[in-house]
Amino acid sequence: MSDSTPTTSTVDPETVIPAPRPGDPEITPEVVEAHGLSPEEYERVVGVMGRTPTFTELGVFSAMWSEHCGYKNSKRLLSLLPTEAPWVIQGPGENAGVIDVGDGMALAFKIESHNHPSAVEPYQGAATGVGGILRDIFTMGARPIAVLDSLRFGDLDSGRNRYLFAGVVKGVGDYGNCVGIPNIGGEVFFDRAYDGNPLVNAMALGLMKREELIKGEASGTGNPIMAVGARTGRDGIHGATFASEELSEDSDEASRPQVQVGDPFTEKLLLEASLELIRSGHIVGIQDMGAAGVTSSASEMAGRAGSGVELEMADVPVREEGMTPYEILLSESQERMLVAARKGREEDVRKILAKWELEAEVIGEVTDDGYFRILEDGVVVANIPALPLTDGCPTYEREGIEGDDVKEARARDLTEFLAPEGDLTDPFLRLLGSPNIASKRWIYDQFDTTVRTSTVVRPGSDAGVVRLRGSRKAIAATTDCNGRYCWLNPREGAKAAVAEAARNLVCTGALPTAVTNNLNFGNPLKPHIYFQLREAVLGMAEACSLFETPVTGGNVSLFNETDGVAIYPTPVIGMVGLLDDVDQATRAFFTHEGDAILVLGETREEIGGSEYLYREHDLVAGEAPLVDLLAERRLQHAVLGMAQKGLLRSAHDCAEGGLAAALAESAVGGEKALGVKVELTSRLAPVAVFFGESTGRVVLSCAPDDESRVLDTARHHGVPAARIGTVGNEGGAFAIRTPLGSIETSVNEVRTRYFGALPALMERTRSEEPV
Amino acid sequence: MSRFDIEVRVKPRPGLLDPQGKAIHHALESLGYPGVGEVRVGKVIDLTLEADSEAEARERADEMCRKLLSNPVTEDYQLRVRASAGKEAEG
Amino acid sequence: MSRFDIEVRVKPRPGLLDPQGKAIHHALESLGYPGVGEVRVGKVIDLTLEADSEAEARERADEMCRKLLSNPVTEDYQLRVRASAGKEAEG
Amino acid sequence: MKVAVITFPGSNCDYDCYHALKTLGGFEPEFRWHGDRELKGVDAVFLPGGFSYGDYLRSGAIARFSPIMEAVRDFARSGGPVVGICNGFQVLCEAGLLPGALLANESLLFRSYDIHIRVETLRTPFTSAYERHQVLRIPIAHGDGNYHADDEVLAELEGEDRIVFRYVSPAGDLTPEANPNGSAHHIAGIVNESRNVLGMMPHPERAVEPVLGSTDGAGLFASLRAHLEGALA
Ligand SMILES: Nc1ncnc2c1ncn2[C@@H]1O[C@H](COP(=O)(O)OP(=O)(O)O)[C@@H](O)[C@H]1O
Ligand SMILES: [Mg+2]
Repeated sequence: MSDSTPTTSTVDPETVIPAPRPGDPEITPEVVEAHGLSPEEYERVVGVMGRTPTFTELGVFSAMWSEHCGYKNSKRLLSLLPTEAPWVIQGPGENAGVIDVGDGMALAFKIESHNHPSAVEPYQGAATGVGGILRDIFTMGARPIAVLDSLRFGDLDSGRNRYLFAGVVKGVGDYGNCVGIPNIGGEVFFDRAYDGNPLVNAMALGLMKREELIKGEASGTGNPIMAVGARTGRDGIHGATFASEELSEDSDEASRPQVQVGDPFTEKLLLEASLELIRSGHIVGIQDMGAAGVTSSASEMAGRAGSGVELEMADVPVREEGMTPYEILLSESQERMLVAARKGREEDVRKILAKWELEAEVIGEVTDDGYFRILEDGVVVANIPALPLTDGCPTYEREGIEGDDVKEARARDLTEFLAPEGDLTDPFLRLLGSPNIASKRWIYDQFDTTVRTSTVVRPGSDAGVVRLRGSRKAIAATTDCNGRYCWLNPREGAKAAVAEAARNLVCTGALPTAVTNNLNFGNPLKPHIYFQLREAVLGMAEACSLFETPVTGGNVSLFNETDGVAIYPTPVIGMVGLLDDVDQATRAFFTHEGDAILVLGETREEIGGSEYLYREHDLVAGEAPLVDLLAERRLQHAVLGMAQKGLLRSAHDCAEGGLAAALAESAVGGEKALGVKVELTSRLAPVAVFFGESTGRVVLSCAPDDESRVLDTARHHGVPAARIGTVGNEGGAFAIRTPLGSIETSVNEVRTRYFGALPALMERTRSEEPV
Repeated sequence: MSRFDIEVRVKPRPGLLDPQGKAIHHALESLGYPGVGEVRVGKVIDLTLEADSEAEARERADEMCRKLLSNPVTEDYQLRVRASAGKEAEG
Repeated sequence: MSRFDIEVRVKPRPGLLDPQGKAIHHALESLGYPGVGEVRVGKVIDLTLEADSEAEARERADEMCRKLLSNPVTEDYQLRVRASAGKEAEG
Repeated sequence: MKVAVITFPGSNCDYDCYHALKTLGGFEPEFRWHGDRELKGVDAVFLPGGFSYGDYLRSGAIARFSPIMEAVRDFARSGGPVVGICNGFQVLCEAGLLPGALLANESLLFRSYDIHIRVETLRTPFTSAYERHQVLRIPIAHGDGNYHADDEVLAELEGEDRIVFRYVSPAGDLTPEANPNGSAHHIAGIVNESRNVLGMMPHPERAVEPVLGSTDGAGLFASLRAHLEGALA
C-alpha cells in the first residue's frame, strides 16, 4: 500500500483503453448474462464506451445498471410522485430526504430494504440493513435519533418462517441496540404470500442543524478521495445484482459468499467520526459505500458534482490478500464511507478517524474529465464516462395488465361469510391470537426503545414519538402497508397505506409532513407485476399530493419472487410528522374508567382482504376496503384539532381486525387493562361491524365532560362521529353489541390472548429446526 | 449402547468478517502483546451422546451440526467424537 | 522467531448455569435426537502468535487467557499450542 | 460538583447520563475519554451504558483495560463515589471493583422494557433519598444482565446489606416473573464493601423527566447530590 496520493494519469481519458487484466474472463454473451444485463443493455454499454468493456468495467456497469442502483424499471414511475413542498430541503436523489423542522433544525429520514440478504441469512441480513440505513442518515450530517422496521414473513406455523422471523428481529435489535439508536416502531405482517421471501425494510431518522447538511458530492479537482472506516473484504460481492434477481431453490448455496457481516461497534465509531469530520470542514462530500460499494459511491459522487474520479485499487485498505480490482470495486463490506476531502487536509481527516480507532486512506482524487477511472498499481483497468454510468441506465416503461387470478379473487361473492350472527366471541378471541393482530411486544422487547432519553411514545402505540431535546417539539414516525389490499387492488391499497400512515400520526397528535417509501414487488418484467407497480405508484402519488406529504426518497426492491411466485405488492410507506408541543402526544390506550368511547368515520359492510377472512376462512378475496381520500383528510384535520385542544385521552387507528380489535388494543395496551362496554346501532352484518376493515376510522376516548366538544369538532370538520360506549373498570367486562351480534368476555381474557399469542407461537422456535 | 463425548467447534467461514476477532486482536495489541496474527472467534459445543458405535455417534452428531449447531451460510464446523471415559486431559 | 497456532477453548465453569447449552439440549430433543446428555457451550478463539519457542508462546498465551480471554469467575480455559504449518487436519 | 462521565468506544448512554446530571441540576458533568489517564479533580464518576468495544468477547471485558480505568480504580479506592450503569456495571465487575459477573439473560434475548426494582438499602451514597423498600419503575435494556456470583459472595452481599436494588413485581414482591434476566437473588444492583461503588443494570438516567414516563430514577441523583454536599460541607 503506498501512502502517496496517486498522480492523475497524463493520458487523454477519451483514448485510454485499458488492456485486459491477466486472468480476467473474456466477455462472452454468457458472461454478460451472468451480470444481469440484457443483450440490448450490453449494446448500450458498448455504445457508451465506444468499445468492448473490460471485465472490470462490465462488473461496474452491471452493478450500476442493476435495478437496485439504476432503477431501470421504476424510474419513470417514480417521477410521478410529488416531491416538493416549502419544508422539503432535500428531495429524492441524495442518500436521504431532508425536511425543515423549524428552529434551524432539519430532519433526515429514509427507508431501505434488505430483503434478499435476510432471506439467506436473517440475522446478518437484517443487521446490515439497519447498518446501511443508519449510514444513509449520518452521511447527510444528521445524528440518527430513531429507527423503525417494517417486516413481512410467511405464516408462523412453518419452522423456517419462525427461524427467519426470530433471526431478523434479533438482527434488527442487536445492531440498533449496539449503536444506541432507539427503535420507535415498525410493523410486521404474516401471510403465506411472503413464504420464502421475507421483507425487511428499515427506516431511520436523524437530526441536524440546517447548515450541517452535507451532500454526497466529489467536487474540486485534485481533492483527495479517501476510504474511511472498515476494510474492504470479499463479502457481498455483487450484492447489488444479487438483490435484483429472483430467489430460486438453490440460492442458499449459490449466495453464500455474498453474506455480509455487520459490525455495529465499528458503525458506532464511524458515526461519531463521520459527524465530527463533517463538522470539521475538512471534507467536501461524503457517502456511504452501500450497494455496489466503491463503485456506486465514487461514481455517484462524481456524477452529482459533474466531476470525475480516479482511484488506485492498490491503495484501498483490504482485509484479504490478492483481491482483484473487480472484487474491490464491487465488495459490499459494511461500515465504510467514501470521503472527498479538501486538498491538504488528509492528515486532519486521518487524525479524526484515528481518535475513533478507525482508518482513513487516500485512494484517489477528484478529476475534471468526467471519467470514472480505476487503476491497479498505476495501470488503468477501467475508464468509464461517469455520467452515463450513473444516469444512463436504460429505463423501461413496460406493459402492465392486471392478473386474472386477482380479478377472480376480487370478484368473489363474500355474502356467505357475512352470515354469522349472535355470539361472535370465539372468532374474536381467535382473531386476537393471530400474529397480525396480537401484541408485537415479543418483537420490541428485544429493541432498546429508550436510549437517547428522548422517546416519548414507544413502540406499541400508533406511531413512535421522540422529543427534540431543548425544545417543546417532537417528531413522530410510522411505517404502514397492507399487502393484501395491495394485491387485490394496488391503487387503493397504496392509497390505504398512505392514509393509514397519516392516521397513525394524527392519532399520536402529529401533523403528517413527509414520506419515504419502499416499493417491494415481484418481477416487473411480468405484465401483472408491472401493473401492480404502476397502480401502486399512482395511488401513492394521489394520496401524497392530497395530504401534502411529499415523497422525499425511498427505495425499490423488485424481483421478490420464489420459484416464480411473487410476494404481495408491498409499497411500504414511512411517514414522519411534527408535534409543536410534546405534551400533545397522544397514545392509543384507554386511561380512565368512565371515559366516553367514540368512533370517527364510517363503518361499511366490507370484509374483503380482511384478517378475519384469512384466519377464519383461509381466504384472500373481495374488494379491498374503499379509500375516500377527501374523507381521510377531513378526519386527519379533525383528530389533530382535538389533540391540539387537549380533548383526547386516547386515539387509535382502526385497522386490521376492525373495530373489535381496535377496541381490544385500546383496552389492554396501556398500563392497566380497562373494561369496555360498547353498544352499536348498526344493522349491518355483525361480522363486518366487528371485524371489517373499513378505512378512515379512529377510536377515541375522552373525559365525559369533553364528549360534546369532541363531537362538535368532528361535525365542524364534516366527519361522522358517535359515542359508542364507555371505558370500564380495571379487569372488568369487555362487551361489544349490535342488534344482531355480540362479543362478551373479560378484559383479562382479552389481555391474555393479545399478549400471549406471539410468545406462544415463538416458544416453539428453540425447539425446532432453524434451517 | 455406549456414551460418547462430542465436541463441536463452530467457526466463522474464512473470508467473512469476524468483528469479535477483530476487537480481541485490537485489545491484545493495546495490552502490549506483539506478534499476534489474525484472531477468529467461534463456538465450542460439548455434549454426550448415547449410540451403538462410534460411527453411529459421529453420523448423528454430524447431522445435528448440519441441522442445528452450525449455520451453513456463515459457519464451518469440526467434530470430535470419543468414547466417554471420565474427564479428558488436555492442555 | 516462529509462528504458533494457538487455540483457546473457554468454557463455562462446571456447575454454572448455561442457558445456551440448555436451549440447544432442548432443541435437539425436540428435533428427535435421543440420548443427548448435558450440552455446554463455550467459545473457541484461534490466533497465531510469534515467539521464540513453543514454551514462550504457551506462556504468553496463558497470560492472555488469564488477563483477557477468560473470566475466572465464570469460565475455565484450555489452551493448545502448535507450530504453524499451514492447515491442520482434524475431524 | 464535578462529575465525570466516561466515554469508552461503543458507549452509547454517555450523553444520556450527562443530560440527566445537567437537567437535574447541582452537577457539572464532564466527559472523560477512555484514553485519558486522569479524572482531573471530579467528585463522582459515572460509567455509562452501551456496548464498549461492541461487548465482543464478554461485556465490559475489553473496556476495563482502558487507561482511564486506572484512575477510576484509584478514585474508588480513595472512597470516591462511582456509579456503573448497565455496561458500566459489567465493566466494574470485569475490573474487579465489584464481585461477580453478568451472564447472558436466561431467555438469551435482549430485554428492554420498564421493570420494577425495590430499594433494599438506604445506606449508600446513591439511595439515601429513597424510602426503604420503595418500588421504582425504571427501564432496562440489556442482553447480559444475569448477575452471577458464587454462594460465598452472595452470602456476603446479603449479610453486609450490599444488595442495593432487587427486581420485584409492581407490588414489590419477589415473584419469578419480576426477574427479567435470571439474576441470582433478583439482584439488580450492588455496592462494594466500602459502599462507594455502585453497579446496576437498570437505567436511572432514563427515568428522570415526566416526558419520559417516569421520574423514579431521579432519587439516585438526589442522593448522590446530598452525599457530595455533605462531603464537601
Ligand atoms: N420508491 C422511491 N420513491 C422515491 N424516491 C426513491 C424511491 N426509491 C429510491 N428513491 C430515490 O432514489 C435515489 C437513489 O436511490 P438510493 O436509495 O440512494 O440507492 P442506495 O441503495 O444506494 O441508497 C434516492 O435518493 C432515493 O431516495
Ligand atoms: Mg444510499
